[in-house]
Amino acid sequence: MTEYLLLQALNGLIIGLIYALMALGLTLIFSVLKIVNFAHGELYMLGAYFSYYLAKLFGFPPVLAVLSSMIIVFFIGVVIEVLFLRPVYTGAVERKDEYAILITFGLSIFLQNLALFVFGPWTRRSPSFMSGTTSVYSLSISNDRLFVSALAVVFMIATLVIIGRTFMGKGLRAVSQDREAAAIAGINPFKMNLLAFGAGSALAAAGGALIGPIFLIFPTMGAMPVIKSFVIIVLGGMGSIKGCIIASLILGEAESLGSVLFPDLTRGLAYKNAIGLLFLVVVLLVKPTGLFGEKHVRMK
Amino acid sequence: MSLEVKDVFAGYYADINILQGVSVSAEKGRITIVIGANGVGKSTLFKVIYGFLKPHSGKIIYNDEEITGTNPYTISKKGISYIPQRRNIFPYLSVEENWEMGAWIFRKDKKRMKQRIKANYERFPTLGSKRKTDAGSLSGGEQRMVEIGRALMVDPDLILVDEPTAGLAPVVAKEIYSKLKQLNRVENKTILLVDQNIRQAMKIADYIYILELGKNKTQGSKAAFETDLKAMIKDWLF
Amino acid sequence: MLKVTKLTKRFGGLTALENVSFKVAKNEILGVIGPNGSGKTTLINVINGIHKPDNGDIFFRDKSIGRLSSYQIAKKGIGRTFQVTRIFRRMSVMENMMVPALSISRSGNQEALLHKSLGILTLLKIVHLKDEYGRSLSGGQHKLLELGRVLMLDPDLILLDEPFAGVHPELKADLHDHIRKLHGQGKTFILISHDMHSIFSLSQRLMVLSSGKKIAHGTPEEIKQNEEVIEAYLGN
Amino acid sequence: MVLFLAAMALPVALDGYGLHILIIAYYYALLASSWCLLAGYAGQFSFAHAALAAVGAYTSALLVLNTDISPVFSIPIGSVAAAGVGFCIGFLCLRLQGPYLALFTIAFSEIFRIVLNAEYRYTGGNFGLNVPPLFSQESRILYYYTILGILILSLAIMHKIVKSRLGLFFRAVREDEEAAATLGVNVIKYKILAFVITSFFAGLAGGFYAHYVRILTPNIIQLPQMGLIIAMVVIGGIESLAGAVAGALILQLAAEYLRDYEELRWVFFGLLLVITLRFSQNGLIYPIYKRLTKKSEKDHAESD
Repeated sequence: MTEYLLLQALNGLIIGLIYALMALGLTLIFSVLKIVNFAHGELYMLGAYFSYYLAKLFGFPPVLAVLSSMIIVFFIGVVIEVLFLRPVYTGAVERKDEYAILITFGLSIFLQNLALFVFGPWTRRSPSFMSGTTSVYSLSISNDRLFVSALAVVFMIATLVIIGRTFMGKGLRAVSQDREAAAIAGINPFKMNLLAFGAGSALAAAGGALIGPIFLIFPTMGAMPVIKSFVIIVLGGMGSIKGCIIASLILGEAESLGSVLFPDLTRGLAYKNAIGLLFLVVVLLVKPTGLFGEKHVRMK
Repeated sequence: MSLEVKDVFAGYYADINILQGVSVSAEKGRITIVIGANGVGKSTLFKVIYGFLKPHSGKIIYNDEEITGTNPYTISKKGISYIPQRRNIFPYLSVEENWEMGAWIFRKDKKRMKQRIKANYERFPTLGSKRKTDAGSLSGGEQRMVEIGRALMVDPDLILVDEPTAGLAPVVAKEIYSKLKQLNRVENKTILLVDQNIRQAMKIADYIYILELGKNKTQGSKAAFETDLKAMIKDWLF
Repeated sequence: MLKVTKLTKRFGGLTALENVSFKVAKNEILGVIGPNGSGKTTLINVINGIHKPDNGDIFFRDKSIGRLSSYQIAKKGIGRTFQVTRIFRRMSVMENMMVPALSISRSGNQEALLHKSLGILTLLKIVHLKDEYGRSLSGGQHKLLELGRVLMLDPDLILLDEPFAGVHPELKADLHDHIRKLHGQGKTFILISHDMHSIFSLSQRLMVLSSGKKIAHGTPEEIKQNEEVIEAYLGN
Repeated sequence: MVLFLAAMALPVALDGYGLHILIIAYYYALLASSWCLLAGYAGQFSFAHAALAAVGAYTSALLVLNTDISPVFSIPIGSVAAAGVGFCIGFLCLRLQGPYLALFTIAFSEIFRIVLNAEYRYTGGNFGLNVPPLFSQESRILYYYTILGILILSLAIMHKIVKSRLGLFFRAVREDEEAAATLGVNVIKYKILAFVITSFFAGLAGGFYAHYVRILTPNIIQLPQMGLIIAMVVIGGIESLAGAVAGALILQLAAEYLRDYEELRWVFFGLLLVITLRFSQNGLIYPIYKRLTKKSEKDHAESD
């Protein structure tokens, strides 16, 4: 039993890392643009497909495929921002919050169906990063899972370093904290919007590309993870990066262990996905700033 | 002549002009102050100069170049800095990071940035021990200093200052005014100051504009007003 | 008619109003002046229920209204306008007028209410715009519509927050006329304005706020002579 | 009027399949128009509408299965249940706006879907719940007229609401809650009421649907379902009940007509939705309709 629990805890950790990547992207977008990107799951899905095709058709080495796919999705994000989200900031639309919700939701429908049309409904699996399994004591884990976790950690740390230490990252944070003050300091907030949306999209793509060899790739694969990311950003406090990482790990563990500890196993598995959502509902009602959130932001 | 605001009409609706033909100029090397009862459009004036609000008519000229309606993030490149009335630090960046952001337009030039930051620590020695502290957790007066420091990063010729001491304790306010005076007298910065704290602002002013309901009422050098401040207030109040 | 006792309102660490007490008599115009940030708009927001007082109370016709919601206060007969007008932008002028009309008279004769709002719009000279959307009106028309909307509440007490800011001289003169006329019909006003000429000519009594405290009150003549008021405007 | 007569006469000209398409289209029209009332008029962008339809559907279905009640009574009970759930959502979400409301309602829908899946002993889970039919005889025409009747009656009521004091207050609250309150509108009451009323109609649609298709799965709550409803309303015109109905009918019929293109039609609808949002916030159909009627009014005036 303990072994099983340990294995579940480990699985929770891996899943938590993938969630964290995706939610990190979502939180980055929210903190700068003050928009919840409801198309985030589709960017994750695109990341998986691009990586898959780059590896399968063009023979890219898996890691390179992941990186290239992130770059492609970065630019897709940039295009989306320019075409559809820019009007929110130029005053071209009147009800900004609602427009932003509907337009990103609309994009998610569009992209999902486009994927269904272009890629077909079949499930696929990306080539593995590393074959075999590793045994630690009596636990055995596939190397792919280890590799994916390692890569996710690398991406996460890279993101944290870029946002925390580099000049560009500080600029992003400056815009997220005070748009007007940033403009006064000479930072072009429109460029930062682009950068944040692009980078956020690329992080979603990274999540998708990494999950490719472990789970299956299909057009609606983003539906569940995106909801997890919503849970995470609410739990962690909308726009808080630190909160986002802690919340993803909590969620990953809560789900993996929660379902095991549920007395009735079949229902336990079914209710696994509800745990996070319950968190979300309760947090929104009780403390909308989240567990680690800095402040309650609403776009004017 | 450094900055010239010529006959500006501006407001948030096409037919509602908070500014109704205001003309103000900030001459090089001077501290020019603009005073007037609240709501006469002093803050609106700065929003127009710094490109946050497009005027309905009128011109803004800086060093013989028209800058009417230029983006805020472009104006900072022209050597004008702006310190708005409302708190406008980045609360979750450290003091030093706040100043680095002030150097955004020359971010490639790390040497210059270091120099300017060092100069700021010399100007505001009390902040020396707080370089890693989040600006949001500083006191009100210290936050103002961080803002002034950030505005100085680009080594501007002209600084627009909007009610720098609103909500601050009198002692702190005094210190801020003496800093502004020092910037002008020692570092030769041109300052355009909009203020409600008339008595204090008067002390450091070289030239004064008085506005009333969005229009120029009177103007003149300090000597012209100093004799009887109260009579002056009475005059424009009632 | 209105009695405010020891009103205090804080926002975080900032005290916007501190121990403010005053009375407004029936059919009086009370002017409120004071430097920026002295708490004038907060005062109106508290009286009309947008903010709840932290301390003190407000009595309207001898009944406490300090704990009531905005809509209940409106129904009791207190109307207000906003410094930055808040018109329902995607509703027609007539629909804007009908919201307060229908909120106070559930069973009211629709025909009569329409008639009444047409009358008010005619008085305000914007009846030709009755089918226009709120968003297509100019700023001055917004001011008039907002006043018209308030009148549909049939309020006994009207709170006006900077009604003259930035408006044309003709419109300002019109607004003066409207206020005088309504005053003649028995309405009571609290008027906030930085337009000293307007406020001195319209108000019977003035109250001066500075940093959230009431520092003076009296007739316009008394206020003009009050050294403390001038000190307040001079700063520290 | 012409449309109404056409709708009445249509069954004569259509085969069973054609009727089925129309019945489903009317079901969507009811969902779309009630969501339009909630989002377009009252300004509450809830994503729980499909879930509320499911509340109505499952309540009614389970009632019929577990008691001996007739669907004629269970469908209204289901609608009331949906209205009750709507009340709770409205009450809980009073302080939530914009993306927070969206996230809350999405979470609610998902939780409800998961519960339906997990409690398969009662709900049939993913295998589906076999629901007794509304009518004992196999007659599409009966269903057709029933849903048409329900739709027309519901639209009449919603139209009445929109034109009444209630509708006026919904819009005032949507525009500016604080300003509405200072004009005597009890904002809390009308926000909750908007949820209650529109949830009732969603539940009604769901209840009918359950006893018509006779098999219920939790999939009717999935986000794409909600997406379809939103697309119908947005393309139809978010500030017009008629636009929402037209959007629903046109999208549903177009989807049938373009059946040969399979997924491509959904790609097209998705694109249409996004483009409409970006460039014509009043929808596509409503402005066209407006232009046409304006023109005919003009013609009228000229001929006079």
